[in-house]
Amino acid sequence: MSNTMNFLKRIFLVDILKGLAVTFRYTFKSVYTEQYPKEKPKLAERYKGAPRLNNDPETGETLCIACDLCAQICPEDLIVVGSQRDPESRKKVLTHYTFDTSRCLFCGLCQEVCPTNAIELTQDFELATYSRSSMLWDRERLEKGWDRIEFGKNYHK
Amino acid sequence: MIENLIIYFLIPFIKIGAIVLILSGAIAYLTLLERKLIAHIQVRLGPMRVGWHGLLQPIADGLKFVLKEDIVPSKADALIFTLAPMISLIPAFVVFSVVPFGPPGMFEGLLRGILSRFLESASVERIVSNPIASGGFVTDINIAVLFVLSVSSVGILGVILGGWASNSKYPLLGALRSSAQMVSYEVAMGFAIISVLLYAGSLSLVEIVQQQQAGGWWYFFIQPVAFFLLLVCGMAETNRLPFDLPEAETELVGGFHTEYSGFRFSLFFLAEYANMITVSALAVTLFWGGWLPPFPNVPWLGFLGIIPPVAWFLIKVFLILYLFIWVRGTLPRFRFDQLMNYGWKVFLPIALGHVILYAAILAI
Amino acid sequence: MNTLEESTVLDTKVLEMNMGPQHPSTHGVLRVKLKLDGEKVVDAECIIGYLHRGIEKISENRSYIECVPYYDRTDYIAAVANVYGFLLGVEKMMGIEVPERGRYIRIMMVEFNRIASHLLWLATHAIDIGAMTVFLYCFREREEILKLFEALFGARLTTHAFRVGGLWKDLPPGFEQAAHKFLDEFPARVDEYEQLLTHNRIWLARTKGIGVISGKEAIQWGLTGPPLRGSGVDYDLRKARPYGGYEEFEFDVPLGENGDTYDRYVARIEEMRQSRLIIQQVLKRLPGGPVRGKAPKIVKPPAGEYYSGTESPRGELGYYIVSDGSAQPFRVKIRPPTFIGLQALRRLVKGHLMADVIAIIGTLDIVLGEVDR
Amino acid sequence: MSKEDKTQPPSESGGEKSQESDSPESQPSSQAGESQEKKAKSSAKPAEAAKSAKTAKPSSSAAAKEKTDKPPAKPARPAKKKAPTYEDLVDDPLLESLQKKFSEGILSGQSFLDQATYTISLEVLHDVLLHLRDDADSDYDYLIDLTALDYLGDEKRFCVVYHLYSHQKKTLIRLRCAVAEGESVPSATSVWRTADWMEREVFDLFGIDFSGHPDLKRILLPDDWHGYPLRKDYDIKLQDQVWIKEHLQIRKTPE
Repeated sequence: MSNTMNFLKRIFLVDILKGLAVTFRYTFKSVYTEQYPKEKPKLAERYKGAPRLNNDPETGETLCIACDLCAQICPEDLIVVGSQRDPESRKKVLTHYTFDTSRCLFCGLCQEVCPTNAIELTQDFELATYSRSSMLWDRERLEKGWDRIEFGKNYHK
Repeated sequence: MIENLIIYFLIPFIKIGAIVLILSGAIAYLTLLERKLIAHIQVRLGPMRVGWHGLLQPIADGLKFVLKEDIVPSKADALIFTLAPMISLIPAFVVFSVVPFGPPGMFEGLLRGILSRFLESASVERIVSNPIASGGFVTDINIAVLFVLSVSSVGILGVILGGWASNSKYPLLGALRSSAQMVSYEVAMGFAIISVLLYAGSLSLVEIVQQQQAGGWWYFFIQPVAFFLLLVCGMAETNRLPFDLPEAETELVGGFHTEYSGFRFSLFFLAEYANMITVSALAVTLFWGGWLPPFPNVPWLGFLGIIPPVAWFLIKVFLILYLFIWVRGTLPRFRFDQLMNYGWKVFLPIALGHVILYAAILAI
Repeated sequence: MNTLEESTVLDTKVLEMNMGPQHPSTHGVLRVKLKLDGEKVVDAECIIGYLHRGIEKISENRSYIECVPYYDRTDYIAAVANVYGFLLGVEKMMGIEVPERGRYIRIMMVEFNRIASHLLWLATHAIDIGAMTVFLYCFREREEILKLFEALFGARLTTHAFRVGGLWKDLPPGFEQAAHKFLDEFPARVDEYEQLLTHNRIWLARTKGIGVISGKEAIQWGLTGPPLRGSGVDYDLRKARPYGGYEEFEFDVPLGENGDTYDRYVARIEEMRQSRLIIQQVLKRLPGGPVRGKAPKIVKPPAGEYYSGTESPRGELGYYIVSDGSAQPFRVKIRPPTFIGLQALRRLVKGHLMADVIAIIGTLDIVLGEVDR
Repeated sequence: MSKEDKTQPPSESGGEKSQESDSPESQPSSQAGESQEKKAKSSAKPAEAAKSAKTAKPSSSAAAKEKTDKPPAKPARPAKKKAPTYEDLVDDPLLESLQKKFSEGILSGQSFLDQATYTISLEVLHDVLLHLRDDADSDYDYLIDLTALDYLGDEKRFCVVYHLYSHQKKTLIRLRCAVAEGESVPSATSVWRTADWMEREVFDLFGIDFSGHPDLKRILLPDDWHGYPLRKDYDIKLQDQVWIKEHLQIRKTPE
């Protein structure tokens, strides 16, 4: 009995028709696509994207205490922290800070070790540029963010 | 004299021009249709950027093809390499000269209206009464089916030559595959059509449709197996999935057109889609009653006649094309030897048996 | 099935053909030098190394903590499972305890990764054989998993998922609901793939009897994971040498019988279902508490060696960690399942047709990042 | 799909145990990790050591010798731990049988974190491998991994390491074999097919020759590569700069 059934199923292409039914059902279902540059995806809060050097929101001064932890933990050694000892207060003061995004693994170790949450990987993910040198972010760029400084906000229109 | 000129030159030329134009446009938008449909099957959107929902995409693609650099590989046989796409494309269009998209006398009113301004009524009647002039087809020859089969097999030459002339290994394998595949499926397809011919008793496509009208039944209802065979073989002939072995991109990169780029590639591309339309039109003419509405002789379905015959024809062609695309979005691909096995060991015997069966039935 | 053993009447010249390194179906930059008689494969030689980045050498110059993100990049499809194996080894050597919640979440994420990896495998395997729609369906489901990864780890592919001693952060709010939602919908989706493939005659024709290897031979060739289990050898490290707490969960190890492409396919499909069961058990029993144990800031395992084998989605993934007591590993040898499994390609494709080469490459589920390291 | 409801809580003590959470109160040598625990059954000492490793004081080296510029780790660790060490294998049947057969060839049998390591001299290596595969008592049918270590400065510089597994006994062992530079190791390809690429990789990255290998050539690196990268004296930076100078002409090679 089941043999005949199987034979009939084979003759009448039941296996193929089942597949066709699946694809037919989907033809009129809603689509999954995101229209990327038009609709920007909502990234998770923890997303490890473009780096940012945070300033104290009240005073506007940098949060970085130039402790050099991020530079040491970085697997690619791509962070360079320059500091100077303030002759009066004997405190380390940040002079420059570079972050080479071209080599970054976006592993997030730097933001993890940072004691003051100064270096942070943000949800900004559009890092493509036209030259290698522009992937070397200096302090100014790290503090202001990428888009705002290079192209203006309308670059991805 | 002038009447003959009009009947045999002017009107056919206009019709041919219209068909070439319409067909080219149809092909262009068939690609869009395919991309859109497959996209929706796959929960995607497909082309969206050029025009509203990508409506201008085919034009953009066409422009891109034309503007792209036309590369002839240095080791390729340049003459054949350049000829092959044309050999492939032209037959696909030629076939349409015998496919009827409307009934005889379709343009009667139109012709009468136009010609009566220039000619006297006697010659107008002469022209109008000529089926070639007023019919919904370019020409109606009494060996139309044979013509279709023979011309469409010329197109395969283009594929083989293109693969051969590229002087590259992937195209060569693609060409080998396609030559074997087309030969084997052509046979089964021929037999599938023969059983229709036996029933209709004519080789003219117009006649076959008229027979279906007279009988009241589309041949699909009489010979569904033959229709299925024609459809499958048509998929194989046009290199559609699951039979797209000559160009199986995951195996042969691009198959016979691997080395082609720009305009020449677009000719192959056009040919493939033109063939799709041809096969669909042929299937519609032979099995789905061409321009006829469903069940033409059932009186209470008479309201279906409101839709003009050409529209019926186009709707049916569209449905078959939809089936083609739908199948492409569903099935995996056969392997080369399995394809041949199916062709020779399954489809050919079925087709042969089918012909014999119908011959026997008709003889009784 | 037909392996084309019939003798050829005509003598034909052997055609040498390079498949890859740029070829749509070699899953990266694998180059296979095929010797073809017509379309029949006489011999196949794999040429690899196009993606070699010297990750083992890099590891020798990094601290244990800094090594971890690099192992994301060996098998980037199963990055979570890769990091997991290494960290288990380090933690074992140092005697670090991971809190229960951390352990559970790790197992859950590794199993999610297994599903995601198998989905990608199914997608590419199907499209290699021509079923292009399954590809997109699988990617849709995988996307959901990647979103979970993004929410928890902050990255989608190279996640840098775990840290020594546990996880970076606890589950974000809403994670469990999202996971439940995915798991509830998932079986129906798998059924759809199966409707499209499992009983389809073309799929059967393309996969049954292709690349057959017996269990004994598979062991000889060092195959692990689904390729080995497809041949009926019950060897799943989660059961054979349990690690990380897998013995607390109930699941089956699907086995094949014939050792052909189809059995490997079925084994992987079933594995996805089993992974789902494991995740559901985890979610049900997920305890509270911290996710990261007490671990020293500088990771210095004592001098010694340890082989930490885990069951990655592709098979046995081993990290042979040799420590000299310093903060940098003396040597980390990665035992990549697909590097070793890929050797068997030569054996598997012989006598098959060219189209089967693609099916067999697909069934081995190679990731070139891992093969070349 | 109804199986998900059947999840039972694990048995009280045995199930809770896992590799990294051996709590001191849970009994040693449960059925948890079969491969490791099996050895623990055969000799009580390593298991004892493993247990004490969890309970003893923390490895002083880990916490104390930190770089000065990093903040110190939390000093208070509740459980005192002892760093695991190599223990000589006692009452190990495999070691005894090997020593019986290859008396001098077997140099030592040790265990570290419950993984048995047998050190074997190069002369008997191939015979030992064959014995391990074919002998019914051992039956190591699966070569997990084959690699090498470079102890630069030692008399016998390299150490070839084999990881074997027996599907029947479900045990994992490690073989070590010291090899001097220039010595060639008998190939294991005739014992396990899977050794083929592993040996090529070792040859490629360490430059150790395997005699009897069917096709010993570079596998991961290009054929014209100079040097053997995983050797400890391989200068990555110099190589890099030479390459950059040659191909990109943007940097000077240091003198």
